[in-house]
Amino acid sequence: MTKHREPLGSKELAKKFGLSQEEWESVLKRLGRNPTLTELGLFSALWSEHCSYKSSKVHLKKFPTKGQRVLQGPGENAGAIDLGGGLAAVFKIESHNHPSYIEPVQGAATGVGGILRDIFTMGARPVALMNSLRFGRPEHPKTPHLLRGVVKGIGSYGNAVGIPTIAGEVYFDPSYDGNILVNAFALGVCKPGEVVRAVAKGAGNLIVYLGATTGRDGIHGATMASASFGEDIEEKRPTVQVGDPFKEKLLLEACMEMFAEGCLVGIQDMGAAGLSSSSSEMAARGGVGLEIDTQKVPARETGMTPYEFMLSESQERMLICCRPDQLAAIERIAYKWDVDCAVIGKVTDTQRLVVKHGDALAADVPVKELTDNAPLYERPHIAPPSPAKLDLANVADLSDVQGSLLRLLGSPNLCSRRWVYRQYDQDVGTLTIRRPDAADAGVIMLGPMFPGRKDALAMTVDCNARYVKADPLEGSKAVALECYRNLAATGALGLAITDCLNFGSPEDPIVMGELALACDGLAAAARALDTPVISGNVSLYNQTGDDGIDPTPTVGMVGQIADATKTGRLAPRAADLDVWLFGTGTPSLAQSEWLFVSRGEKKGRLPPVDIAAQKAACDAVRVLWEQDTLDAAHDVAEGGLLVALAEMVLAAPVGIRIDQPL
Amino acid sequence: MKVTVITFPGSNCDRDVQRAFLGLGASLIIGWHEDTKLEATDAVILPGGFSYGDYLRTGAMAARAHIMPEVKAFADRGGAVLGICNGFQILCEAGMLEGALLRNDSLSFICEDVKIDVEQADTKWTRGLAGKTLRLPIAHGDGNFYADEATLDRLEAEKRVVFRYEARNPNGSKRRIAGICNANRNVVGLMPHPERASDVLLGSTDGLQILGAILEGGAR
Amino acid sequence: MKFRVHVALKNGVHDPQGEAALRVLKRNGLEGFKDVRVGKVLDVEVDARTPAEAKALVEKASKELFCNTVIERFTVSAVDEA
Amino acid sequence: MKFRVHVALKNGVHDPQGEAALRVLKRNGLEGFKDVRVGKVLDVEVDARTPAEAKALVEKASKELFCNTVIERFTVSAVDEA
Repeated sequence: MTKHREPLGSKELAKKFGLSQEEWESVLKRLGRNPTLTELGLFSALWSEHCSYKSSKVHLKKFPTKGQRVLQGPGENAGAIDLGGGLAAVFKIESHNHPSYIEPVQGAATGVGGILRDIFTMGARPVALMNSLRFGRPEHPKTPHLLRGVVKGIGSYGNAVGIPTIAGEVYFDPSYDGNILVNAFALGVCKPGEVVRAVAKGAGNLIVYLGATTGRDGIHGATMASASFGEDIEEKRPTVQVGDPFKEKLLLEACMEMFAEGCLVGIQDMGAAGLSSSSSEMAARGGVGLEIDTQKVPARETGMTPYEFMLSESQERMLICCRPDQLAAIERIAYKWDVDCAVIGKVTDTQRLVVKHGDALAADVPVKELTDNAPLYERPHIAPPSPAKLDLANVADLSDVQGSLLRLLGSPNLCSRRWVYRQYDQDVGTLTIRRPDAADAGVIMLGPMFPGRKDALAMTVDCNARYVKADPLEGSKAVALECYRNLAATGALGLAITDCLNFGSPEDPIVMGELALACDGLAAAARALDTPVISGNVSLYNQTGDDGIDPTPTVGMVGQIADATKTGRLAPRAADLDVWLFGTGTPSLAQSEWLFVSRGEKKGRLPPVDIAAQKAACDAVRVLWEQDTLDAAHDVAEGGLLVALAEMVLAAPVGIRIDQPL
Repeated sequence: MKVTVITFPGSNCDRDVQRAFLGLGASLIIGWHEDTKLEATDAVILPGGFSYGDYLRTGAMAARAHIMPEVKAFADRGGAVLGICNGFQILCEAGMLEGALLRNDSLSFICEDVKIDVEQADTKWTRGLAGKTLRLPIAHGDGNFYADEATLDRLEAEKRVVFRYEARNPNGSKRRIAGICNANRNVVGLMPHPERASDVLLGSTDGLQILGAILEGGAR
Repeated sequence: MKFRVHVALKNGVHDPQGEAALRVLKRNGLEGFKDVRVGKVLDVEVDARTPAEAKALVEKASKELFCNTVIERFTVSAVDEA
Repeated sequence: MKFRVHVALKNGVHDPQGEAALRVLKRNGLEGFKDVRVGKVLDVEVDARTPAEAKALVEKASKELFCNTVIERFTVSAVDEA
């Protein structure tokens, strides 16, 4: 083995790795010397938007993250809430937008793989998946290829690992023509006392690598995750990672057995930025240092350098901290499930991350400089102009209700999604009691898995990005409320939120204005609905060239139904029942789907959102379900009352007649 | 009544099948693909899932697992064996059932409910279900049953087509075949998932009629 | 030593992938295609004392794993190391 | 005219199928196997005025349908009618 000679980093390399001029100089100051190539790689990965949230953190602080049910808020791999009766739910939503645009099947598949690992790394067994997908216009040349690939990728991965996909949404809008959005949500369950933290501690403890072997794939995926697309995205060397759901299932079962035996101190999945982010984040949480020898990392390619090992984003890998006496159990379980496992380092008390290759030093960096002290920016932000009021003076086709209904039901954003969710296994686990076509939220019962439990969990993922573009503050309140309504329509009480903030370039003050106001809106709604934000993700630079996408703060909300047998549904079954409209609010066609479908326009000013009134209406519907009073309930969203009633009838053996003027 | 459910690497319906049988009052033995001995049992179940990731061919690698010779011997002795979805694919790859499950003709994974007719009531798994139509969920990408015409004719003649898709053929299977049995009528494979129709809250309990058939009659 | 194992469906065996590909080609305006059959190729590297012994190993693996002899046939060919 | 299109993963692109097959071979006692990479083969029959035109058609179909050019490469070879 030739001895490794670590090259030096440079200003040009820093620029190529996505670091700004100031950030390069900051690295020089913090180290007091020129960084090595590996050190520069560590800084560029950990200081990327994806890992550091440097442009968004100041706004994320507005979110309410505490509550008597919250066991773990933002800061860990996923958030956790107490469901009562000795059970906790762990969940999160995350984006895989840029990789899915380059290679839709593997991009989307590895998105599912990554979010699942974020859940089981917390000690929770994943039991449900959702996804939120946004594509360009159907007639855009790339859309059919991207749509088919993303749906195939999500299905192939989730189905193989055996986690049901029980809800989701698909939108088409010109603003995503050059930059699709693939947001994946996962939820798992465990005992409240058994939530595992991603921490390394105890000098002398071991750092153990578990999972697939490492290759050169996906190097610099983290910085790419927030890099905008110029036209030169066809790289010569595939930076795309290939997912292996079979290996993920083995890794999942191996981890579950390790948690049951309690043979580890801490664990984190290797996501964006692979070994570099998992090692430094675990060390930062424990206030310790780590020493890693990349020569000991199980590799699937020969001649890999420390830089490549630390930055590689090969999939299906975990990093474990354990006491020496726990190693034997870890190796036994890894062998049983045929998963690679190797001690690659140890915990030290120097608070420094030291990377060696054999005995050649490749990096020696204070952990805090990579993580807690990463730069934070107060980006300039300007409130976006609010649109003019809508005037419908000369609107002839308002009277053509029949024509409008057919146009709406046939439009890309309102037609049946069966072609999509039919490719997802919705039933594996035998807990699913409301599939995507049966109610406004996906619902799983907990009894079969935890005998004696009567409750069920409802979950939904929603975002009307057109509303948020028109009015980021009121629009994002409306997003949280749509989730709350969808849960209430199934009889569930909303408990907590996870959010995926998909925005354009933070260097554009208007985009930052949208982000700042959207966070204000989400924070206000989360507080008023008593649904704290317990986890989330930010994806910036979503644009092609200099056109940013519509601001898309996707929200995932989880709710609880006390008695699973009283779960609500969408389709009425009995005839001769009254139809009620719940909720207040002045009817308005501003930014409506009708306007977009019939005239291609996004116009009008949103009426202010009355959260308290809407919450009261939702709570009333929930209580009526609890009292077995309702036969069906459905949320009025895009397409308004007309489409909502049509969707109920399409799913039902009965019809609906409306004869009261509203 | 002892029932052994075998877990292969990549099986993901093993826990669901275990729960369904426990609900029926059976006592459960958890089998592992690397065991080389089968504990004394009354029935062996090969559950659904993506054993070995369905790589190369669905069921190809699991059919060569160390436990399989034991399962074959158990079947040769007349023991009741049920292969569900991936389990059916494994039984075909292991030569314990005839034919093969190819890629769905739509080329995509399908998850929905289907209706199947029970055409034979004299196998270990369909006792007392003569002429019934069951509503069960399917969830597979390779459920397209294939055999050459001679084999198909023989299966029909020997009354070994046990389940047939009632009307709509969801995946292109020859002659709408959803499940078959072996000559000795003790090994049955089917693509739909009976364990997913085992609770009124799941929308149907039809699946319990298949899983339960083995219990009431007892595996003589 | 390197070998290439080509696994193809036996004649007459239904090939959903090939049929679907043919449909898509026609739909995308690529005329002239009469038939498409999809098979597998495994490029394997194996160590053995002699090339003959190596080839025998590959054939054994093909019979036992790579190929479902009910519906598929396989051919093994050496890949010259040039 | 008949052509064979061989589609394989680009170098460096991880092949989960090949890796799983390799591990099963080892666990079933088939020693000596160092690497397995799985690819696709499409045997196509196409009519065109000249062999060159036919080959061009197959290459177009390969670029547009048979091969995912981001992570796969392909080769087209004529199959003699003998």
